Amino acid sequence: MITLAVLLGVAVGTGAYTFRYAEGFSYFSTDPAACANCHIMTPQYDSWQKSSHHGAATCVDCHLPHRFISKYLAKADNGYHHSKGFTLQDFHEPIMIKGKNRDILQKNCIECHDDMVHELFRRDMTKPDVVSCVHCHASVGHGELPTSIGGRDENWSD
Amino acid sequence: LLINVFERKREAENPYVRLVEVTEDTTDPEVWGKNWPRQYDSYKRTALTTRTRFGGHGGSEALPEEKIERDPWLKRMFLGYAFSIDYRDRRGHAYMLEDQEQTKRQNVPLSGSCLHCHGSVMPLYRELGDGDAFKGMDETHKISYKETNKMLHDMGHAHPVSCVDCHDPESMQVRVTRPGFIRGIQDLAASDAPVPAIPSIDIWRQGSRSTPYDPNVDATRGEMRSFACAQCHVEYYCAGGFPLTFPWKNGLKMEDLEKQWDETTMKDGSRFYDYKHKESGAEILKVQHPEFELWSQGVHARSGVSCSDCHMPYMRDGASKVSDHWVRSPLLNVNRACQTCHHVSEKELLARVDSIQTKNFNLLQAGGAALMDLLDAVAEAKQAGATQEQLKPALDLQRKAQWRLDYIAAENSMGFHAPQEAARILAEAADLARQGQVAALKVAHQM
Amino acid sequence: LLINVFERKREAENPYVRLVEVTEDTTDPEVWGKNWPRQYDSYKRTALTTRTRFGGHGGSEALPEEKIERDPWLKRMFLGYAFSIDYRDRRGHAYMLEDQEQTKRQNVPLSGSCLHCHGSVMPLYRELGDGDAFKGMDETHKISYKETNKMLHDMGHAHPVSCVDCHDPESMQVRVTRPGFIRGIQDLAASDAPVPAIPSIDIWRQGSRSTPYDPNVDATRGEMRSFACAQCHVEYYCAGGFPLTFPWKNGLKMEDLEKQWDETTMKDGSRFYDYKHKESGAEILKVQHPEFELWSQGVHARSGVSCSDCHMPYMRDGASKVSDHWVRSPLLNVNRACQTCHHVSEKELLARVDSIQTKNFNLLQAGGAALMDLLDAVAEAKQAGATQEQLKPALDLQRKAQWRLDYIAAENSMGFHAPQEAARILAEAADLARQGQVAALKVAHQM
Ligand code: HEC
Ligand code: HEC
Ligand code: HEC
Ligand code: HEC
Ligand code: HEC
Ligand code: HEC
Ligand code: HEC
Ligand code: HEC
Ligand code: HEC
Ligand code: HEC
Ligand code: HEC
Ligand code: HEC
Ligand code: HEC
Ligand code: HEC
Ligand SMILES: [Ca+2]
Ligand SMILES: [Ca+2]
Repeated sequence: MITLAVLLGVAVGTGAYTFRYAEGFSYFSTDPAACANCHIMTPQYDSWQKSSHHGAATCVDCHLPHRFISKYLAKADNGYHHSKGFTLQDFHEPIMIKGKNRDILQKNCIECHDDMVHELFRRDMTKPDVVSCVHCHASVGHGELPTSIGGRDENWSD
Repeated sequence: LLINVFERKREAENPYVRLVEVTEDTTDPEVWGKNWPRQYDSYKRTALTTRTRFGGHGGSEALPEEKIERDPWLKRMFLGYAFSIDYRDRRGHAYMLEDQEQTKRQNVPLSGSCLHCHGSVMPLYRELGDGDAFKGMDETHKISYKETNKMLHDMGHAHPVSCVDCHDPESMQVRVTRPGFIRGIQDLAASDAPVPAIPSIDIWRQGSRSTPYDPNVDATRGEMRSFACAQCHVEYYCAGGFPLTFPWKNGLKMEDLEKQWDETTMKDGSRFYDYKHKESGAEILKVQHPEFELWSQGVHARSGVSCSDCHMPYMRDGASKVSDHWVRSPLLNVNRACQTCHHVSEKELLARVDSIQTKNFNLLQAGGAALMDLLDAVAEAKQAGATQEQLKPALDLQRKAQWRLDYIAAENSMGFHAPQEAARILAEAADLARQGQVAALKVAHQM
Repeated sequence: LLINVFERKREAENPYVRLVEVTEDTTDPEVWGKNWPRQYDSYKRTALTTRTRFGGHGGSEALPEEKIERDPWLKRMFLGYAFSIDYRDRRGHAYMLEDQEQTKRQNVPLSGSCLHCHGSVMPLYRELGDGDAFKGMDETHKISYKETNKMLHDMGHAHPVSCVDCHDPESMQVRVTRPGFIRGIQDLAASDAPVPAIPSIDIWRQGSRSTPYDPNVDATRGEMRSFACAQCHVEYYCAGGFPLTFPWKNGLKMEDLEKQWDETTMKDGSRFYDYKHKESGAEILKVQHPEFELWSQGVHARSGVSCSDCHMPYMRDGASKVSDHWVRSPLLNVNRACQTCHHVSEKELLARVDSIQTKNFNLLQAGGAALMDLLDAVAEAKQAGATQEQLKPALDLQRKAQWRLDYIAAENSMGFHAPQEAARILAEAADLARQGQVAALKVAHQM
């Protein structure tokens, strides 16, 4: 049931054929290379390789919910977003993480670093968003260099 | 290890098991220290010596070097004010009450308002106001400093800023307690001045405004990490004329504060001033440590970087990290205070700060020189027989120039908190002082 | 859609293939455009209209609005110089040759040095120097502009800055070609002035210094991304007296440049100046667009952020990235120019820039007012019968004040490139102008 929902979520976004060509199935693995299948993710992939977490965490560790069910739902949702963006090229560039994805990221920092940070929350971890980790540690996942290049040239005919 | 893990689990379920009870009346930090020994340990270090090029203090070894010695023109600038008697470097929080009690400025009569930022005064305020701390504070400006200070000692609350001043004893959340700040920030919220550094005010403004902005409820946690300091590190009026006031009705910019003082009148309807300059007779405004105001105009503030981020950075203590309560110059703590955000070498960061501070320091000296020239020209005009009336334009320019010069001299980061804004203010200071010089010279030559 | 994905994959694998040959003598960008159509396409857009609050230009529709109209005091400040005749806003690169040919400043005799930064002059320089471009450039200051310009046209190189000026036709690497810049940066390297923005000079200095610093060899790629622009966007002297000079012998700070001009003497041994002020007779230095110098004093430069990062940001082109050769105001391109590094909204970034520029603009106006007062005071003194000799202190202060004022007026970012440094320079400008006013008034009143 769940798997089906995921497949539908992605398929609606891309059309199954394209999806397969773009190696969409590897999208379900936790292999970072799966994300880098999309060239648009290349800067993040490159920068992650040079980051402090290269040996500690992969893309999904930081960007997808850790619990199984919500993980796959988020993938379906993001999958739709991603492939829609990829196809229509109508997203803001540089890509800047926002909204729900920012929350997921924040929760993931805390899940790994609960020990280290519980005092920051005065030992009350019920509101994980009150202290934003990236306020001080923005570079942990992607290092110092700009993580993305600027936007497409709108005036060019593609 | 097992015990360790077990303890950690317990901690998580039971935020802050307490060994002793702390309440609104527990002003003694040592008591709190039983529950939170790590914060207390670092808190106590504010008694240690610190020294940087422009900041820090000499610590307990000696009374801090007098600022006046470094910048001799300061003394002449403050002629007529208690500050010209005794203007010292600040020191760590541990000394705040002692330094106030010992300052030679005590020779002139001081009001009880002074204690607002130098002691753990909330129980005293409540006492004086029959439970209402705001009312209590309003009493203190009518009482002498000596008397108020004695009450504080007698009640057993003669401590420097203490845990209860910044923390809710129930939840340990950071909070603000000081009536002066709460009124000031409410004035600011009620105005329409832009506040790019305090987004929660913009959000409150979009509401009905039926209840006043309440920092303890409306502010974000990040903002509270600056508000805790803005209870004290701000420009104020605190003599006997009216209750302690933070002048934020028109906004947080240097000009906004000046405007409020210019519009304030004394009981007799005359224009407000802090003192008359002894030499020139100009009606002068004194600035005190506008750290919060200057910070609010800089790019760190706009980026949500709070006072605590730099002055109370997290530090590792065993497996967890806690806020460093040794509030001090971040230049003594660059790796934690700056390098989490700026991944460049300590040497380079110090060089950047030094470059900023040196520029402002040189402008400050140039402004001081201009002000001295203004005073010389006024003296020349007086010598030639000029009246105060004839000199009014020059003296008004002195007031404006000194306000600006003092704004940066009294601010404690040598302009680091907002580098371009500080340079801008000093630019205006020198320009206005020289305009005053010209005005006085013209009078002198007409004689 | 399928094709789309497929194409993107291919692009990423395939760097550029050449369709036509380009050499050191290929100054026509259209030819290069056959090989690198994307860069050429964006390059051509420098002819388009751009306009921001303080920057940009009116484009091809009209001659750009005259700067003088916006700041009327500029005209009086430049009395005696060709700039007071015709001081326009800059425009895009496409216009550089045309604008120079058309400026009314042509009414005064100009030297051939002018072309260094307005045309694709390298083949002409080699021709004039028998293969040695440096020697060739040294010839041009003795020839008139009209004549030099005619040679350029006759040789078929009458193009604005072209690909060959910044790129090695073999490797396409960014390079510098301009003798003026290469000499200037060698002077800088040979000095001991601090260069926090150019680490490769520090590295070179640690070597034997037996061969001069060579930017094309010693500089990092990041530095080259600024050097390409520093071939032209710098302060210079380019009249007939001596060869085109970039005054960097003492360093890149405003004071360092001033010192070099102050130490320069003309053939007759007298102190160097660009023009005598028509009203006051002061010996004035003219500043031209010190973008590179001001940038070098800011925190972006210290952080390794180059001109190209902001003015030629990378843009995505399918799977690959290309540099946007539409060199223009980054404010028209915030997402690519700023947001790659600053993950905050476009609105907030524009507000930050505006806040910086507004502060500097206001200081510039204040400095202008001070300078006008100085000129009035000098006029008053002259009226009263003062001699040039008696006025010398006032006139020297005018020289110093104008140098500073013009430093920011002629710089093209309204101080954004180094906000605090710009404010500091303007602070000094106003202070010195007012000191000059006082000096002149004193003379006037002694008469
Ligand atoms: C250690 C945690 C971590 C890992 C591992 C990680 N990221 Fe990130 N990622 C972040 C953080 C933190 C940000 C937000 C940075 C910011 O707010 O400036 C981010 C942002 C992004 C963004 C949005 C662009 C931006 O800069 O806001 C993308 C896309 C992204 N990551 C993709 C990836 C991919 C693909 C991988 C694996 C190759 C990956 N991330 C691995 C932490 C991580
Ligand atoms: C099908 C192509 C594709 C794949 C595969 C892909 N991405 Fe993306 N990603 C995109 C596009 C396009 C965007 C911009 C979408 C938008 O902003 O709406 C994006 C945006 C993001 C963002 C920022 C989201 C936001 O707006 O807050 C993150 C984080 C991210 N991707 C992470 C990942 C991770 C982790 C993976 C692998 C598990 C991955 N991406 C795989 C195309 C892809
Ligand atoms: C999958 C688990 C995991 C996730 C998710 C994760 N981390 Fe880590 N992090 C680690 C491990 C393991 C280390 C230790 C790595 C080492 O010592 O090299 C580490 C190290 C660190 C460090 C110290 C090294 C440095 O870069 O300064 C910081 C700070 C940190 N993490 C912050 C974060 C933040 C912020 C996030 C979320 C954006 C995050 N981590 C997400 C596992 C994780
Ligand atoms: C981005 C970092 C940063 C932020 C944010 C910041 N400061 Fe500072 N502060 C500094 C630096 C750097 C100095 C200069 C220290 C020196 O010269 O030794 C300084 C100096 C001071 C001093 C004088 C310290 C001494 O040792 O002499 C005080 C008091 C102060 N700041 C208070 C505040 C307050 C209150 C706020 C918030 C309203 C604030 N600061 C925000 C970095 C910061
Ligand atoms: C109740 C008033 C009060 C509060 C609240 C307060 N301060 Fe202070 N602070 C003072 C006083 C008074 C001094 C000077 C003490 C002296 O010179 O004896 C001082 C001194 C300092 C110094 C100089 C220390 C040194 O080593 O020279 C720094 C830095 C500082 N405060 C920062 C902060 C920051 C950051 C906060 C908030 C986290 C804060 N203060 C909160 C009143 C306060
Ligand atoms: C609104 C808060 C506030 C009030 C009210 C206040 N202070 Fe302070 N005081 C501070 C802060 C913050 C510092 C540390 C920063 C500095 O020294 O500039 C300080 C520092 C001092 C110092 C040590 C440094 C120096 O300047 O010599 C003395 C002494 C002092 N105050 C005396 C007084 C006296 C006397 C009064 C009443 C006239 C007073 N204070 C009222 C906040 C306040
Ligand atoms: C206001 C700034 C700030 C915020 C917000 C912040 N940190 Fe930190 N963090 C620091 C500083 C400073 C240190 C270094 C402490 C030290 O070295 O003593 C640190 C250290 C760490 C370390 C240990 C690094 C090491 O060297 O092993 C981890 C892990 C970490 N933080 C994770 C987090 C996570 C997860 C969050 C979000 C819940 C977070 N931080 C929020 C400032 C911050
Ligand atoms: C001048 C204000 C101030 C004083 C006084 C003060 N604190 Fe804090 N304290 C803070 C701030 C700011 C934080 C960070 C809170 C946050 O990020 O929400 C903090 C955090 C804490 C925390 C939460 C964990 C941590 O370390 O971040 C504890 C516990 C704490 N303080 C205990 C104490 C104790 C005990 C005392 C007295 C010995 C004390 N504090 C005095 C301002 C203060
Ligand atoms: C919590 C993050 C954070 C901390 C801590 C921090 N900064 Fe910054 N800093 C920033 C941000 C954000 C900017 C704005 C520019 C940008 O967006 O990168 C900035 C800008 C600056 C600038 C250039 C702007 C200016 O005001 O001149 C300097 C210099 C600087 N920081 C130095 C420091 C120093 C020194 C410290 C420590 C005393 C420090 N910073 C602490 C985040 C931080
Ligand atoms: C961090 C970004 C940044 C860097 C680095 C930078 N600039 Fe700029 N530049 C700006 C901004 C912002 C403006 C103001 C544009 C405006 O007002 O429209 C500007 C304005 C200019 C202008 C006037 C543009 C116009 O449209 O009027 C020129 C010329 C210029 N810069 C050249 C340079 C040169 C040469 C360098 C390197 C030595 C450089 N810049 C480095 C951001 C930058
Ligand atoms: C060969 C000389 C030369 C070089 C090299 C050069 N410029 Fe220019 N630039 C000029 C001239 C001349 C103008 C003014 C043209 C006019 O007004 O007709 C100009 C104008 C500009 C403008 C204003 C554009 C507008 O829309 O108003 C910007 C921005 C600029 N240059 C930035 C740069 C940057 C960035 C570089 C390096 C990547 C660079 N320039 C390299 C000579 C040069
Ligand atoms: C060292 C390089 C350089 C030299 C030499 C040079 N220019 Fe320029 N010129 C520039 C740059 C860069 C700009 C664009 C920036 C600006 O307008 O401030 C420019 C802009 C101009 C403009 C358009 C804007 C305006 O000010 O009206 C004219 C006209 C012009 N130059 C004429 C001349 C003349 C005449 C000479 C010789 C006296 C000359 N240039 C020598 C670099 C140079
Ligand atoms: C004013 C200087 C300047 C001029 C003129 C110029 N370029 Fe560039 N070009 C650059 C810079 C700077 C880069 C970035 C190089 C780097 O990052 O190493 C660049 C990069 C390139 C690249 C490498 C790929 C890329 O886009 O980053 C190509 C190809 C290129 N230019 C072609 C051209 C062509 C064709 C022309 C003429 C139509 C031209 N350039 C004119 C400065 C210039
Ligand atoms: C390649 C990276 C990069 C680019 C592109 C960039 N910046 Fe920055 N910016 C920085 C760095 C690094 C700092 C220094 C502070 C720090 O370390 O975070 C900074 C500092 C700043 C500051 C505070 C310092 C100051 O000079 O006032 C402002 C404002 C700012 N940037 C605005 C901009 C704007 C606007 C643009 C686009 C026109 C831009 N930046 C482009 C990296 C960049
Ligand atoms: Ca005051
Ligand atoms: Ca010049």
